[in-house]
Amino acid sequence: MPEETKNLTYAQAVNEALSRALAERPETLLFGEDVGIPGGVFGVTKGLRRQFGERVFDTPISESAILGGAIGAALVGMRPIAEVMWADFTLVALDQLINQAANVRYVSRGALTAPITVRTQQGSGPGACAQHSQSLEAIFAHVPGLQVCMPATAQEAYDLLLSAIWSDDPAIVIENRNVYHGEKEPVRLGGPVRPVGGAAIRRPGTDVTVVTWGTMQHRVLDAAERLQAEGISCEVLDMRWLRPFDTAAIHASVARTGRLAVVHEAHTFAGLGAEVVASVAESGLTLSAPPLRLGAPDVRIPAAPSLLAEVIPSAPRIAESVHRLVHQSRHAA
Amino acid sequence: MPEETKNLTYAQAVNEALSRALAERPETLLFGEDVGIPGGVFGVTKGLRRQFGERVFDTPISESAILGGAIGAALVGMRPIAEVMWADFTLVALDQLINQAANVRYVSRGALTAPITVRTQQGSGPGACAQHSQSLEAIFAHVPGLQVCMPATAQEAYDLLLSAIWSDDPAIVIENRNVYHGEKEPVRLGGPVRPVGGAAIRRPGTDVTVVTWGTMQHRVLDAAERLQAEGISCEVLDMRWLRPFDTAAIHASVARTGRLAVVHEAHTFAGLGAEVVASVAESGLTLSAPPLRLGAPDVRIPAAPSLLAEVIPSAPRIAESVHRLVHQSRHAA
Amino acid sequence: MQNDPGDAGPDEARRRLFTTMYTIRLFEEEVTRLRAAGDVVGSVHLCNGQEAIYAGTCAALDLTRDIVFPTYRGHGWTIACGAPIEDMFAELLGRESGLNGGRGGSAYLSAPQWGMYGENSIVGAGAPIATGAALAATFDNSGRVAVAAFGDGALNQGAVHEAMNFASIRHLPVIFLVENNRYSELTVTATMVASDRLFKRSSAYGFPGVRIDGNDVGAVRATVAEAARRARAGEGPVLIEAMTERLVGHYIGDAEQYREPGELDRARETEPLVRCARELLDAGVTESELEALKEQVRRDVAEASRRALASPLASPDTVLEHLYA
Amino acid sequence: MQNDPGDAGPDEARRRLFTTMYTIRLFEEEVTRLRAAGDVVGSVHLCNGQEAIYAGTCAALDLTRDIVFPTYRGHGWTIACGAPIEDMFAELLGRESGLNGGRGGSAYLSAPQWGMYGENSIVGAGAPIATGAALAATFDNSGRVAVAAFGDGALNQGAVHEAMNFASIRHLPVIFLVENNRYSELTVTATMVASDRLFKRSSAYGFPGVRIDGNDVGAVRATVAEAARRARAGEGPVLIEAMTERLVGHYIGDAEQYREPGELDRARETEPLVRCARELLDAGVTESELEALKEQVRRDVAEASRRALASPLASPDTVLEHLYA
Ligand SMILES: Cc1ncc(C[n+]2csc(CCOP(=O)(O)OP(=O)(O)O)c2C)c(N)n1
Ligand SMILES: Cc1ncc(C[n+]2csc(CCOP(=O)(O)OP(=O)(O)O)c2C)c(N)n1
Ligand SMILES: [Mg+2]
Ligand SMILES: [Mg+2]
Repeated sequence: MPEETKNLTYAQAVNEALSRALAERPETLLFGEDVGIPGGVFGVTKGLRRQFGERVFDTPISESAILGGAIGAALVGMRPIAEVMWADFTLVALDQLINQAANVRYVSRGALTAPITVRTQQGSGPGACAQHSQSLEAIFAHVPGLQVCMPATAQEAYDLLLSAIWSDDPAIVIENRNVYHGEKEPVRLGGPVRPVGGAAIRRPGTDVTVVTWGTMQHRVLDAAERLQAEGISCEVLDMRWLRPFDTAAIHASVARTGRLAVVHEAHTFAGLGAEVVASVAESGLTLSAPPLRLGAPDVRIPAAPSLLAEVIPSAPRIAESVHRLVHQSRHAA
Repeated sequence: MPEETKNLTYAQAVNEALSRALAERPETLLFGEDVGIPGGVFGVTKGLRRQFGERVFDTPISESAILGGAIGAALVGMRPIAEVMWADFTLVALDQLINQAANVRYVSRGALTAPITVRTQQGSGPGACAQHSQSLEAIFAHVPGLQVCMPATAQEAYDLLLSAIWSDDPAIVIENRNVYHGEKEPVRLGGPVRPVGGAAIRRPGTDVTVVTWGTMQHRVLDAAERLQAEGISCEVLDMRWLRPFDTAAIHASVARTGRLAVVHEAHTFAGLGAEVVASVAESGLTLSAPPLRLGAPDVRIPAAPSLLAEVIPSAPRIAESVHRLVHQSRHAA
Repeated sequence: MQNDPGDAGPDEARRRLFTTMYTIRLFEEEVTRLRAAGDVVGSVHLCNGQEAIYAGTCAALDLTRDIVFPTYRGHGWTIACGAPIEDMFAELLGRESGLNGGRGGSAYLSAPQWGMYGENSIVGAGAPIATGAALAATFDNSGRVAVAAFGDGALNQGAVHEAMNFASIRHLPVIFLVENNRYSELTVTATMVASDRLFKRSSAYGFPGVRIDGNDVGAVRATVAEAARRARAGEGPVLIEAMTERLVGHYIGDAEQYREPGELDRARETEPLVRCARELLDAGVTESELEALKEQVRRDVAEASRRALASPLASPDTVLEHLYA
Repeated sequence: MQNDPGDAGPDEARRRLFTTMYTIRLFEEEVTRLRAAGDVVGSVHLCNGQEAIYAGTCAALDLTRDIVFPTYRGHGWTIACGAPIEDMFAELLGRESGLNGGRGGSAYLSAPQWGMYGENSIVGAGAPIATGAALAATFDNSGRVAVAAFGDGALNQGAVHEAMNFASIRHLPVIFLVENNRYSELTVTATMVASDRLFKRSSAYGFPGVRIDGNDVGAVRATVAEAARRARAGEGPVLIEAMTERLVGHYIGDAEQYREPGELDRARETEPLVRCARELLDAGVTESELEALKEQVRRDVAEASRRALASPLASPDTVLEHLYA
């Protein structure tokens, strides 16, 4: 597909990626609840049914049938793109991802493969209930055989989704509804589809490496801006892919900065931030201050905005924590 | 219940705990697939149906109904003990544990509670397939609102199960079928039921802290024995409860030994071993060698014994890794 | 608004039903305003047009022992159970005085002291839970009947299937109540099932299913009363398919492009409030009596909303409490 | 053992069916020996007594394009599809030459090149997957029919319900084949459903269900052939309830305390091999021809087992391969 740049929202970028996949790869199917005729409950798949007909369709409220159906179709050569409206809902059908999709290639030594792409979205939002607010990436990332990414920008939403669809193995693309209809940004369309994996430095810095993923990165970048004013230079690393996980990029950055913080929206305990800190600790890299994890505390995600604001890391809280991290070690030094 | 000591297998100890709960607490129910009349597919619940009648019953192969049914009964005052035959099968009904049971108390501010106990078992075994071999504790432990334990001995199987049943919040007790019918050991029955939580030092030592849980501890203790012969003194810490997690016990031990290794059967990446290492790194405790995580690599669990042996940590491999860890730092020192 | 003792005359009973339904309607209309004003945030699912199901059911239950498990579309259920609407407004407004201190919000609130055992925002998940509460009734001599309420689209969810089979083989006192408003969010449910006569699904599990006019509050009340009698008598579950219409979007903000032209006009002719009002007049209630009754509800709802708005936001100080005992 | 071209005469076809069934039986008996000897380890689910379902179904399918999705009780399916039994023994024995190099084992092996798309050890999980393969057939012009095979107990699993509804509304070419051996592990399935006439479950989804004698290989073959014709013609799914008996335990080692006295003796009288042999003799095949045929199978099975045992164990060197492309 010829390269071009368009001003798009995150949702429009996803739509462009789906449209490209459906156009370039006849074996792709796109389905899920309200995905076809209504164009998606968030309007992300608008127009695709009209453009691609029967290959884009609505399903019953049956996540096991949606995911199992995608796997079965993939086993015989299709490339299904299935939507699960909220990551929270994958929990009614997780068997199909963990016991089924993740096993197929390995157990058959490649004789069978399940190249499905599961599009979902997660995260909290003011007023959203505890069953529509979870960040579950650590659960998916713990499962060998799956691939997991969390695009944070319109460009990444386009690029990572295409990488997932083009990949020959199951991939879960976790979007975030809060950014679907935000500011438009120039998005490079077309061009070669990148292979799965690889972190990205969102902001180069020298004092501390702040590892993050998903839309939390916007708060981290905001915090980095504030810290700059305080004379602290943050290197912000967007992991993008949580499986495969670009540990090398983390180590390389930490080797430069000597300090590490991880920030994610998911619960801190047994969250993926622990993997980041553990891999650095194992690496033997010396840190000038103990590493820091910032995420949601042990709590269920409350609906009231005044409560939600208290449990999800905010830019000021991130800035303050990272400031303390750097400050303390500067004194130490 | 009067205290007494009996020689029991792990399975018999579980049976004794269930029998005590059913006898002392009329609000307990015990159900699951093959749990009643057949006495359990592993024979763990033998005789309980005859002894306690209708309160012990068989269910359809419907994990969502089993777990949801347990929650509903708990909401109105019962204390259901539900069995899910394999931890792998919780994945067809995880919604009931994560979106339902875990939320009830918090969201209602205590007006509603779901004191269910889910008995399941997990782990690999020679010839067992990839859908019956997973270690999923990291998934459960990541969820605030749940409680998770992994008893490794007959005594712990009795004690922890009772703690779970007596607790006023949902608890998942993860047993291991490989030890159900092993050697009998003296088990103290009766006496006060301990509150949930708390790690246990299985073997005191001075050179390195080896954190583990579940039946993997038997291989760790074996390795510790071998290392003793090589002049390395291991302190083996059995976490027992993965949520709540006795981080203080880990830090206290590491403060003494200055070295840390974590061994579990689950996949290393994003496994709970990462939480152990991360919490120690954050604590600022100084280690005389980089910490070590030993678990299953990125692979699906294969059925063939020759392959399985390669991916699950064995006593020799544990000993060798811990030896290298201690050795390298002794040289350094 | 609670279940009608029965000693009240038929007119009085009908008056109460109307009051309940009208309160629900005005509550939802006020919520719509609060949402537009930005006082209520997040996704909100209104039940305008489905009020007869909630009022009729709760009037047929004995809420001193019976309990209901609604979905995210549960404001009407909560009001019909008798929860104070001021506390409900407060909950939606994220106030400390909210039913759940703002933890639940519009889509996941609960009022167990009123027999409302919790909305559920996972489609179908409430069915096995209600079944479990009914299971308990076979052991605790409570005589409890549990109502699992869910929509037409929920019948395609595995958990609902498992719950119905489980309830059937144990003859559990649970009523599966389908609020059939013909839509699963933005999708026509009839296109997602081979037969849209959903009440027939129960035959696969060997218990009765019945389709009723869910906008006829009397029919709902009578049908649920009989189902509850059966259930209490140990005769097992019933599936009630209550046909209704959602007069608003699936959620506030829904563009409703899926509507047929004229669809809503037709729906407004058969909606439960218009019908119940007509019945009251036919039964001899005067226009002015009816107007007085409505005026009272208007005042109550306005007052409750004002009070809730004036009350303090949920305090972050206690946000970490109540995760465990 | 593969699907019968049909140009073969009826006797020849019946001979092949017998050969397939007898091979399955002897395979399972050899596995029993290997398990007792400790060469095969782990839990093994045998299909003794259910052979007619596999032989009859595969004979009715066109395995150049049709595919089957069995459960953990899948040795018979794999043999009926035509996979080499030596490779199957090798898989159960954890050998490098196993169908899946020992990755699958007895309960999760696959032989896609033979149309056997994988056992499944999660009850009910194969139903939506088979449905997905049928979904693909509505796009890829393959003319594929997918068979979802599962047991009587699996019908209570949510995923099966979702799959049946999904297949029905899209008229997908999938056959839901219930191997009704009356037990869910150690539990009598009739106690876990209100009606044990399981084929009636399909009516809830608006497609046909039929109960047949699953020990009558001819009946199985004819019923599946018609179901496959319908499916290929775009007329949608069928639920076939094949009544059979498991002549052995749920798994090797099962004490089978749940059996009625005399139950197995009765079952042995109606078991498919005895019946098929009688049919062959009635059709004029001589005792000695039959004996010769059996002897050949005995030799093939013994030889395959010996060769598999002699082959090297799965090599750990490649254990990390094939997780991703
Ligand atoms: C398991 C699950 N899947 C999908 C959703 C998203 N969702 C919320 S409401 C809804 C439609 C439900 O339709 P119906 O059951 O008819 O109830 P109604 O909204 O019409 O009252 C869907 C698909 C969900 N909440 N849970
Ligand atoms: C989701 C799930 N729950 C429970 C089990 C454990 N289990 C394995 S086989 C079986 C019984 C299945 O009975 P049926 O469907 O009749 O098949 P059969 O074994 O008789 O062939 C059960 C409960 C499982 N494998 N998966
Ligand atoms: Mg609806
Ligand atoms: Mg069976």
